[in-house]
Amino acid sequence: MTTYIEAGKRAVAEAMEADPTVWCLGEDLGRGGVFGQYKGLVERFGPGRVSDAPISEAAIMGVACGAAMTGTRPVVEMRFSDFALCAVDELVNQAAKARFMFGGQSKVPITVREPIGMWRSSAAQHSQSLEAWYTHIPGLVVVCPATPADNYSLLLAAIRCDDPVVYMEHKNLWPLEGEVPQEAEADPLGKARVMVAGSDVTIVSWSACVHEAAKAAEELAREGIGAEVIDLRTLWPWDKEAVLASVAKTGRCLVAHEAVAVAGFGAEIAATVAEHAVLKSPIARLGSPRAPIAYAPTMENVLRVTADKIAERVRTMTGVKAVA
Amino acid sequence: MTTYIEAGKRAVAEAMEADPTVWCLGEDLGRGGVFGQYKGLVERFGPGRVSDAPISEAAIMGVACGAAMTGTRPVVEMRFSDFALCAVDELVNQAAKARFMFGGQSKVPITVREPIGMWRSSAAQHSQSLEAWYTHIPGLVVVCPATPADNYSLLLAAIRCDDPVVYMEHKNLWPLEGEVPQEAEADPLGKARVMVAGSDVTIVSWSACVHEAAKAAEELAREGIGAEVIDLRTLWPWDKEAVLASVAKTGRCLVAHEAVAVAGFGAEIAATVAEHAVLKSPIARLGSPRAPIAYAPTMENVLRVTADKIAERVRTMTGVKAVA
Amino acid sequence: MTANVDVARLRDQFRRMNEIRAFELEAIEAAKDGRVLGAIHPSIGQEAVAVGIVGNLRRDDRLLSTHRGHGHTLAKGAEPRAMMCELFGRVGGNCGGKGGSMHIADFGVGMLGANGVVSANITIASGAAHAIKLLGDDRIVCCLFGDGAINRGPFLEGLNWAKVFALPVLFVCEDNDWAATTRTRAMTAGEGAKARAESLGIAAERVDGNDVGAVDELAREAIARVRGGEGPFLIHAVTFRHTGHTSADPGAYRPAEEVARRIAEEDPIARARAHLELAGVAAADLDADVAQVARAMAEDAAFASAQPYPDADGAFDDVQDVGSPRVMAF
Amino acid sequence: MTANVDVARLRDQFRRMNEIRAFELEAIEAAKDGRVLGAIHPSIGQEAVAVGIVGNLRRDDRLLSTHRGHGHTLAKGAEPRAMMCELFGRVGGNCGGKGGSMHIADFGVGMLGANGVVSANITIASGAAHAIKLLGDDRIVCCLFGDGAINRGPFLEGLNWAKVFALPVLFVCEDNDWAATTRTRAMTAGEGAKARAESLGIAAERVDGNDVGAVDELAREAIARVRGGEGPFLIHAVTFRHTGHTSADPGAYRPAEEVARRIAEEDPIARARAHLELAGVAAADLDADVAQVARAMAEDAAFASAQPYPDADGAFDDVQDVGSPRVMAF
Ligand SMILES: Cc1ncc(C[n+]2csc(CCOP(=O)(O)OP(=O)(O)O)c2C)c(N)n1
Ligand SMILES: Cc1ncc(C[n+]2csc(CCOP(=O)(O)OP(=O)(O)O)c2C)c(N)n1
Ligand SMILES: [Mg+2]
Ligand SMILES: [Mg+2]
Repeated sequence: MTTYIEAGKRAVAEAMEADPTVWCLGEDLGRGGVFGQYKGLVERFGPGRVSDAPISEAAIMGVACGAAMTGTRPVVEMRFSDFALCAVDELVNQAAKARFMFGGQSKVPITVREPIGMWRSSAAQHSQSLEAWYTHIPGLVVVCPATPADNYSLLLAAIRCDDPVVYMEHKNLWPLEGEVPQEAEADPLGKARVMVAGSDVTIVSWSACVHEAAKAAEELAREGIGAEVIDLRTLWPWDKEAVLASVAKTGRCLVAHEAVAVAGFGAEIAATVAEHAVLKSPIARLGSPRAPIAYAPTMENVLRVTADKIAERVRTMTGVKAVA
Repeated sequence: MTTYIEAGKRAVAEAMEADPTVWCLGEDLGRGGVFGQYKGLVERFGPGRVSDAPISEAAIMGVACGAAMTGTRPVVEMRFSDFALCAVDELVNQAAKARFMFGGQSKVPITVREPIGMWRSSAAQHSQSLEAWYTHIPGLVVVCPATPADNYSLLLAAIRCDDPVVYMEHKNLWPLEGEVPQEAEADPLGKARVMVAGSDVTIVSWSACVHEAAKAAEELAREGIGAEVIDLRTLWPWDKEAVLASVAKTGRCLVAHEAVAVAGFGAEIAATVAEHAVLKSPIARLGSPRAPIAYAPTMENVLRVTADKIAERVRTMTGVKAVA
Repeated sequence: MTANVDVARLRDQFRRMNEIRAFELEAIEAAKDGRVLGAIHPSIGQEAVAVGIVGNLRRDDRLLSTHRGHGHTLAKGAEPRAMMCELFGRVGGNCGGKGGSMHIADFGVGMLGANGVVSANITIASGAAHAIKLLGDDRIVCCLFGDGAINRGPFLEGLNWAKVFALPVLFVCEDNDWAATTRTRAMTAGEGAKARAESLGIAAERVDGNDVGAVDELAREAIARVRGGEGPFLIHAVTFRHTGHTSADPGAYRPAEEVARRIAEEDPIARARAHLELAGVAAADLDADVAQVARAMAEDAAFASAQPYPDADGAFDDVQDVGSPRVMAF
Repeated sequence: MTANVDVARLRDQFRRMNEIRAFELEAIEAAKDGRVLGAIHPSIGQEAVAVGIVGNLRRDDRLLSTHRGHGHTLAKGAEPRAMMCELFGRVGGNCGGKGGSMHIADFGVGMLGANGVVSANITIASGAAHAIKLLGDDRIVCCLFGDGAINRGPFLEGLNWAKVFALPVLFVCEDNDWAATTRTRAMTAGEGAKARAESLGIAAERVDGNDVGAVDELAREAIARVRGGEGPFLIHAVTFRHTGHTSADPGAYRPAEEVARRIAEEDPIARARAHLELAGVAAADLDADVAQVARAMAEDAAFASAQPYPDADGAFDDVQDVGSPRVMAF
């Protein structure tokens, strides 16, 4: 058993071991990073390859872009995805477009680690989940791992990928334990996984919310409703085939995610499913209300997409009332 | 008759006339702004209220945020919406959230003008339409006017609004002519307009693309297909009632916009319609492929959502073949 | 500290510094036992900057602060009781529990917000000063930030703006040698805040930020110049944080003996106390001051602990007028 | 210009400056008649910076440029014919017609891109230099930017980075007094690029950017230092743009007589010519040089005009490997 955070570290270490052009840059990496994701790496690879940085998100991203265009594979640490908003030009106008604008003369193999999500009372500037933004930007790959195994195999794949990858780990998942086999390998990006099988409804989710969906499925199973939970894992490219295949079987689809529902990536999936599938009940979405994330736990909790809310929505969709 | 660009200028001038706390800031405003949107205003209101700025998008936005929290109503000029990516923290982490984070102690009445869209051979860093991003951010209002009349009445409304408004004019519309009555007033934000009436299909669009939709509707009318074109005008809040009412009548809905289709705001509308309406044919979307915008006209054109493409999609939806 | 100490003034500063320290100590306690839920960044060791600078502002002057902003906020006149409620996420907090420590604000006393994004307060401060210029009154804006903040773009952009438009801003770099777990100077080119400000033509002075009298004196002079229309001024105050970066950080990355030495030699409260005793103030009186603020702070913490959490429903208020989540519900 | 002119070198520089000017004149013509579709920013008047600086780089050194980058790109060794094709959006362009003037790049000669976002090339340059340090070779990076660019955050962040990591970057601020329609100094605090660089501990020199010999000399020295491992260096080159901001801009905001005077007094090509004639080079020979490059450029433009536009379908190539729009079509 290993944790989500350790699995990520193993991926970085193995990538660095295998390829001397892989290096990490970010604030406080020399002391292991703000969550300890890099602990021990500077001792192993030296400060040149596990590099501290000034508090300069724009420089970190811009430097990574320049260094990626010229023969290295930077792993960028943004600390909180919220701070990546200080480096949007560098990511979106530069890194994502350089290969295209220059007619293929260079690629930009960077992995941008952006920890996302609510983390008890972190309030409005340390809790956002803006994965939908990056799915809208041509050139970017977007990955949202939910398990230790995925945080190993997808991070390894992200670092090896020649495209700029926005790699979003969920802060609440750091201590999550799971099996990561010794012989595990990089997984192809863009493949979903059926986390729970079921035949009455498909729940599509990703990142920490997947675990809420799985809990909901457990509860629903007790009530006789078979919910199939699909962990998307990669948002761009996303596994349309897997989702449509499941929906073809279940005839119902709920997309659930932690991010704000309005213009969240759930809208893309819901729209696509509605365009392509024949459904027994209308497509449904669950996400956060369109409000900044509050500090006080009461107000913070009301924004959360929980197993209860997911189960409740599924009951409505399947026409079943909850047992009182 | 007046142009889209002049209508916007009239709105700014009248807002400044009526309220001495309204002021404009942005690069080159003293010489009328890069497109001439501010021509003559510095002569009329002086350089204090029509203020030049260093090339410092982050400062322009941050300064506007601070000045809006303390009794003024800044109109921010970002020149090209692409450059607003240099000021995302200031807009998204600060201006959009300040009122909420501080428990309502202050509002942030800024109007951020961000010219969007393709404009012949402006390539990947001067052509983007990222309206979807801002619809996803709690706290922000998003407006995309398509006509001179709207560029007057909605800009006036935006400046008077106490919320931060992302106001996206389309560069290709600057010379568009239309009627703006002398007695025109600010329009409430959030109301759509039926631009063309029809009973077979609803086409939802906004900004320059609305005119493509109208052209498509004209062509379709000749073929006997009644397309209702809804100009959304404001994307947040958007006029769900108007769209659902139209769809209830037509039973078909196509959302068309210039931005990248994947995770575009069309996904939000399509998902919402699919959630709430009973349709005769699956909901449909048209947007740009997920590719950066190229310079050469051939490659640029292939990304455009045109009247032809809209008409073609409607024909498929209504089961009618084009006349050869 | 200058020879002729104004004892009454220093005694008052001593009290205020102790108030800040007592607040931080209560907050750290509360963070340990879970009453404070989010991260807090104690300002223990840096009280002389808060009191020396902010104590010279008028109530209607504006203040922009950072993640490490409790001291600044108290010095500006916010009620510790309301602040404690905010840190505990309770009813009665300055921001109604929506902001917490990193977004605390009290517009009533001109405190326009802490900030969770390093350096972001700098352009906002220039904006508040720009509004003052447009509206034509004689307030000033004070903007504090850390030594780590000067490597982000808004430092350059915000200072350049303030100078170009000759705005009334007092910038204060609180240089505590560290940015989280990194010794700031390892990641900072050149001599730091003062040199950078001067390269922009902004008047700047360095000061011993652990000497409340020296900070006080420089601040008075700088504020007079800023209020007098001379444009922005930057104070580079050298200080030291005694605790970890957050209350949860044991600070193991700092050499223990260096930390112990700097605390022993530089603690601004101990230094003020020594001066007061030298000037003849009885130790017992000073002890009484300390005990008194500690008692008051404990009461405030107890009060806050007894307050309820705010209604969940409040999460939908104060988002926006147009398109509020109350109206556009999902 | 120094007394003992190296005539052969100056003659070569004269030719190269004329090549740039001829390119710009052709491009302006083509913009007028619609063959160039997007905006172009001519560098007429600034040729001495391009030739004097970039002419001293090795082919494998890296160059980052701006929206006003034709001269830099030519000086780095890119083929004018391919560049003209790129500006015309035709097959044969350096970027296959995807970039146009503002995104021109030629990795084959170390030219890593113009940039449509002011100042954005600075952190990218530091990144390219960081890669050099990691990979351990002796290339250097040269990054040119305008006087307007120094007010954006990436200037501070990119320079700070380069100094902290002691990277081999030559920064060059091409100070042409204007940023679009604004006189840059009206929006710039302090003395500008050199002073700001020095406040970061970066060695910096100012030079007459219209004197190709002076630029050449300083560049050689600076490049030797940078390549020698002394860390970054900044050259602040004072020059003047003769035309409007873009080829479509008549430049009416600039006092006509000031423009006329500066062109008359400062034109780097006229100045080089005067030196060459003084050194005994026949006017007819220089005229022949000018005529020759103009002829070649006209041929390149004619060639480009005859090329087809690229296949529309190419719009879906080179976006990304994983999740390419070819595979994930809508
Ligand atoms: C843009 C941004 N990057 C990173 C962080 C994380 N962070 C919070 S405080 C801090 C250190 C700040 O150092 P300094 O400015 O010296 O202030 P101090 O903590 O020493 O008071 C960092 C890196 C942040 N909040 N914002
Ligand atoms: C971030 C950003 N803001 C604004 C612009 C628009 N713009 C293009 S060139 C320019 C002027 C640049 O001035 P300077 O840096 O001095 O370069 P010059 O044009 O004089 O060569 C401006 C404002 C831009 N491209 N990018
Ligand atoms: Mg510090
Ligand atoms: Mg310039």
